[in-house]
Amino acid sequence: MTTLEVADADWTPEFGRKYMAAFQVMQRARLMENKIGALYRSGGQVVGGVYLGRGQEAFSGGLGVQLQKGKDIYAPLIRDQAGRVAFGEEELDFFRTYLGAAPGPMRGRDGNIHRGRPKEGLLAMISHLGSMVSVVAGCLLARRMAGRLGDAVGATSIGDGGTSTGAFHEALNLAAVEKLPLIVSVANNQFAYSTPNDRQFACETLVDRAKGYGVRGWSVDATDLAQCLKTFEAAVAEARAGGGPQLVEGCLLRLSGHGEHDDAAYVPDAIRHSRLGQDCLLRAEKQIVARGLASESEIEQWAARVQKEIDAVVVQVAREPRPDPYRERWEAFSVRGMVEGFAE
Amino acid sequence: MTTLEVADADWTPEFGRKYMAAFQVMQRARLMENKIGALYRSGGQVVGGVYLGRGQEAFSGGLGVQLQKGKDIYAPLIRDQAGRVAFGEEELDFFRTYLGAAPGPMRGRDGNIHRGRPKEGLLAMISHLGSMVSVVAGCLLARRMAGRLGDAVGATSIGDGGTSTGAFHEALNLAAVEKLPLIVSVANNQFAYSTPNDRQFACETLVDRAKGYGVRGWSVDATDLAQCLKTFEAAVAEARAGGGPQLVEGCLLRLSGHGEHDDAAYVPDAIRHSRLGQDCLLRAEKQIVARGLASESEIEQWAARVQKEIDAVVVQVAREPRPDPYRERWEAFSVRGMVEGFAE
Amino acid sequence: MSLTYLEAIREAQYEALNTRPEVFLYGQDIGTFGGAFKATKGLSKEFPGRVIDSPISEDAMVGVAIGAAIEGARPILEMQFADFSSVGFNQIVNQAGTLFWRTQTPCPITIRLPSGGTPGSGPFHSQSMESIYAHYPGLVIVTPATVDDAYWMLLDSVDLDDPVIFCEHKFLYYHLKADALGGRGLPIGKARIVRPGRHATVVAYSAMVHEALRAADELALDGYQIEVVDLRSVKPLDTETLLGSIARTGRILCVGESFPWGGVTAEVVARITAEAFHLLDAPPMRLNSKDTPIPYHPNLWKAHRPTVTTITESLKHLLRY
Amino acid sequence: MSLTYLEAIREAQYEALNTRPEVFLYGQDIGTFGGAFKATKGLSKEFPGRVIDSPISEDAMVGVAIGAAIEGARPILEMQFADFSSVGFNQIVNQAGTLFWRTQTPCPITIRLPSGGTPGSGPFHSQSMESIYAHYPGLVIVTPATVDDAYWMLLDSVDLDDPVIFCEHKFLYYHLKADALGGRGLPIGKARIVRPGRHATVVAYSAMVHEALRAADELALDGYQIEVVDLRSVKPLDTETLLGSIARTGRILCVGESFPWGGVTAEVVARITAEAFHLLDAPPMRLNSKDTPIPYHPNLWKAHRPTVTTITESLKHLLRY
Ligand SMILES: Cc1ncc(C[n+]2csc(CCOP(=O)(O)OP(=O)(O)O)c2C)c(N)n1
Ligand SMILES: Cc1ncc(C[n+]2csc(CCOP(=O)(O)OP(=O)(O)O)c2C)c(N)n1
Ligand SMILES: [Mg+2]
Ligand SMILES: [Mg+2]
Repeated sequence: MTTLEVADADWTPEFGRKYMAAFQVMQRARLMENKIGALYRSGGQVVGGVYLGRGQEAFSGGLGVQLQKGKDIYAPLIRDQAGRVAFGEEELDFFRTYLGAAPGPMRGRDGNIHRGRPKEGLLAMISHLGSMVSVVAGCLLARRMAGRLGDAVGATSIGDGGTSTGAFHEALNLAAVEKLPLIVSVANNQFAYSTPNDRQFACETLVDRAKGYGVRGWSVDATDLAQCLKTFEAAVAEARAGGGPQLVEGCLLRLSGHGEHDDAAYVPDAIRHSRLGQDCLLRAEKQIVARGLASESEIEQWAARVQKEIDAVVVQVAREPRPDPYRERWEAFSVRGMVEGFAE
Repeated sequence: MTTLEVADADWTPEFGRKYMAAFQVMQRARLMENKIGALYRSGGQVVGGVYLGRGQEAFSGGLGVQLQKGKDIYAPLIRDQAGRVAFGEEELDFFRTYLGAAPGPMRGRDGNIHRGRPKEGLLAMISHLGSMVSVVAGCLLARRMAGRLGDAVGATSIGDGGTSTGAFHEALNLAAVEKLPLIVSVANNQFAYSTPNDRQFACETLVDRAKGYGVRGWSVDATDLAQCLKTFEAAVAEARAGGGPQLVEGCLLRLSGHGEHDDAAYVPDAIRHSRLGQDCLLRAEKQIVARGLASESEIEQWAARVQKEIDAVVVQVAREPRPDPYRERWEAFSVRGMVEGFAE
Repeated sequence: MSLTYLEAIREAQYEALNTRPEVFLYGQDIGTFGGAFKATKGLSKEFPGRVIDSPISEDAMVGVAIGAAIEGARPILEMQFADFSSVGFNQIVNQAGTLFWRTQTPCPITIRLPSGGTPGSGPFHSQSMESIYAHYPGLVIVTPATVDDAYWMLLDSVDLDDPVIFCEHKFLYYHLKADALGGRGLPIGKARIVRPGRHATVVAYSAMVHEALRAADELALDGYQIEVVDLRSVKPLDTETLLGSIARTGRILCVGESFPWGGVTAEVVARITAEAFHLLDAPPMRLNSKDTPIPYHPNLWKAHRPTVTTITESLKHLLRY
Repeated sequence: MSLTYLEAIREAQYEALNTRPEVFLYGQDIGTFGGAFKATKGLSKEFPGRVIDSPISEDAMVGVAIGAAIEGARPILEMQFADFSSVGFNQIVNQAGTLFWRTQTPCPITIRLPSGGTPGSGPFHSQSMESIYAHYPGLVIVTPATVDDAYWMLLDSVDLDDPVIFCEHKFLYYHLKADALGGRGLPIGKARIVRPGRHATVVAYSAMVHEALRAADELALDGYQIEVVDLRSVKPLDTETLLGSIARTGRILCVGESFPWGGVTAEVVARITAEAFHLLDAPPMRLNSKDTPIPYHPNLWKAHRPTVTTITESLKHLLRY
């Protein structure tokens, strides 16, 4: 198991630029989620539940910025808004899905965090935890078989709770057997909904599992963007170089409820006030200012600009049509003519 | 991970007696399986397939002799004839099931290795690999909840191939969370049907997984009865003492096909002739003679006596009635009156 | 004191825990948190050590329940959503469903499946899986439609020595209220005539009973008396009560919320046709959800499942035959 | 050159590998070993790197196939026995079945399920799961009964852009032989009239087609002309061909080997009743296996599934109505 510490020497200008880029990804994700949270609470506009990645932006975005859309595969999970932004998912896709606008990628058929564009390498998760890991493995296997894998990787994430699923185990084991360039990031946010880690697993740290799969394990303080960046850069590089699956555990806390309906009263104050409870975005902001990469007011200006974009998108989406059941093609098959009439 | 070596000092008279008892269990299992194999090949009498534990008797029996029927739970798998003998399963149950006699515990409804008597703590496996681990965990949990667990343990086994199932993962993780006195013995016989280990997992040894579950791991040369005995004694004692689940990996080879229909041509000669390919029964026999615990002719006499018993049972079972579809109660429910008529 | 359908489920679990020491509850987030829907609220405090949080491991959860049942316990398992029971499918159908038949060992487990659609829930938090489980031998499938049935049938399920799939409808959780709890009702396996009529019969179960009743109201305005039968359990399926109803009405529509291929409504139609062919004045009809995954957007969702409007239309069609 | 049903499946896979570079095979022991039933014998040698041994991980195997399909591959997955697909159930129904509908991304995977009973195989190596998968939207379920269909429908399945559950019957593997392979047959979704008749129709699929044909032979001795229809695929289900047949015979029996609650035979009866009520001279009948797990002992197994004897009896009953 590897933990990479970030020393002052690591702060090259190049690293600083990456850090700033990742920060902007995080900031945008936070603002988008804040907006959707507010719309949810004000009622009426958001369709379905809202599950946020607040506090997990450094870990999610830290992986996302290593990936290249058009080349890599990415299967984000429920708290990966930052990873999605980094991967280049359009803001429109986010708001159209949450607000149930018909032109979104899911056209009202599936919602919020389930959105994706598989043909562009952005998989659309199903709810069943653990189920996406093998799908990413399959993408990679097929590409390798077709001789067009190159140095692409596939990445997906999972929570502490999701590691208890058989699906997770089967898929990681299989990927290890096939030595696929798969990155699995485990966002250990100490809780699965209300269930604390000690009711979820009995090992000391989840990265202890890496050896049992024969894969490389990495551990990171996920509230620290610098460590996230350095670690994911190394892990993704190792996968690209043929090192097989990489298991990266990030320790952190989600700074929201499980969903916006949940007040997370089950999280003890002691944990909230521990190192785990730090807000990665604030930490990164302080770091940027301290290192003189940007000033507070510059950061505020970025935020204001993004906020304006977001507000404009929301206005646009609010005007878009909603799905129309009469125009809906009620067919689950892609091949026409496969469908049958059920006499009613 | 612990490996216990057996030194000369371990060979106390007490250990010698245990060794002899375990040997007799192994011998009986081997003779029973030889008989059923012969009946299978001669055709006509055996119903369904025959899956033998030849070569795995030391590992299976070594666990079985630690268990007490009426107190412990045991869920044997396909290569656990020795464990069954040690646990006290009747010879009649074995032959009645294989030969399809109606009075057997499964009454023709299920067959061969699927037999069991759950109410006596001997679970009846379903075929789906990995599925029994959680069932044993459930037995233990219920007993603990009812305050009648005492120092009982539950034991089950699995093959190298079975460790790739999600069911195995979920169950072992859950048992670790509940710190249940569960022993899982992994008979790593290098192949799952025809599939070699390098197509099944990528870790160095399967016991490397113990740490990732937070359970104690043990490794044993499973062709050596002495090591099996010493290890299982320690592992079972630790579970009885509240040490939680124990994962015991035994390395060996099955000295038969996957089933008796299979010639195992896929097993390379190099492995056959390696240490893994040693016959645990012959090794134990030599050990007994070398240590002066019994003579070759005494061992032969034991075999002759057991063989006679076996032959008598086969004759008896051959005369017993076969299941009669007209007398069969075609109801899957235990509660009468739940059944419905399907108009035909 | 009024009681919702959800509260009835909580109360029944309270009662089961209180009166039968063999009962325990197992599921994700059901302990201190009280469950995703609060169906176990407060129970872990009242019954320490008997309301247990599980890891996210549906396969193992079912296995644990089965093992516990072998040891004489009567576990109630909560799936967070019915849809996630697909991960425990193998243990449910192959281990629980076969245990008694193979070994003569009863398997008294109850698996609670928060089922059915609600707006905005989408393809993986809306499924009705009764037809899937009913197809396999050895499982009892109950589908309560009322507050009383939610309460009493859950207690009956716990009492039953066979594995029960308890399909509780999420849409009824908060919407359905009773002023007070009634006395013990019909046993599992008996359907109930909810509303007598003479022109046609609607057979429904779970949330669809209420849509059917509203459709019957609508048609009453046109002078039709529609009989509404609540199946209550889809396995066993009470063919006799259905035959009695058809003897009176001669026309039958079966409504279900699950997917249209096979399933409850097909089973009902097949039985009725076989046994009551001569009583039928019109072909038995059925109405199900559409043959696609369950849509997320409420506009689509409302059109995907049967509603009072489509039931009314179908009935008009049936009455015209 | 004669060809068994099993050989046809092997040959079809050979052809698919040979003509479509997107095809690969994935499953337990299917490589050098050639599979538990030898359905992939020799293929790993002929197509190196495209016939891959998987770990014992049915959930992940299905996930891998889906991922590969997203990337443009057309994988054929072998389950060692249909029964073990229960472990991959979630990925099959929730991931494969919904992919296109949710994301407009086709999912051209074929999952081969060695299905159905053989003597001595017991509850977990004998199941017919077509009804389970057909209930969920988005899956095509084919059930070939002949050597030609085994070959051509497997190729058709690979060509189809939707997920196909290919239910091949183990009892036919060695028992069923053809002298030579015929030309490309009907497309998936079309039933075939295997034997024309005018007194009654038997609808069957997979191994039951052959039992039905033997029953028709028996009844021919009594002067009855029984029409036998082979469904070929149970989803889509070719209602039109059935209606045509009923228009001729007025009487119908549907035979299936899976469990009796719901499933193919109920679906067939429900459709026919709805659409051809006026054509029926007798209530549509169905005949399935019994509602218990599938017994291990051949004495019990033979009585559990429909046979020529019970089909003949049912037909006599139907003809007498
Ligand atoms: C197989 C399965 N079971 C249950 C659920 C319901 N569920 C959704 S999220 C969640 C908790 C997930 O916890 P974790 O994996 O730690 O992720 P986090 O929410 O903490 O990011 C649960 C139980 C599910 N989605 N899938
Ligand atoms: C879930 C599941 N998939 C497939 C099978 C078919 N199967 C039966 S035994 C076996 C190989 C088992 O190998 P292993 O676990 O190593 O045990 P061994 O036979 O070597 O003792 C397979 C694939 C099964 N029983 N269960
Ligand atoms: Mg978590
Ligand atoms: Mg093995």
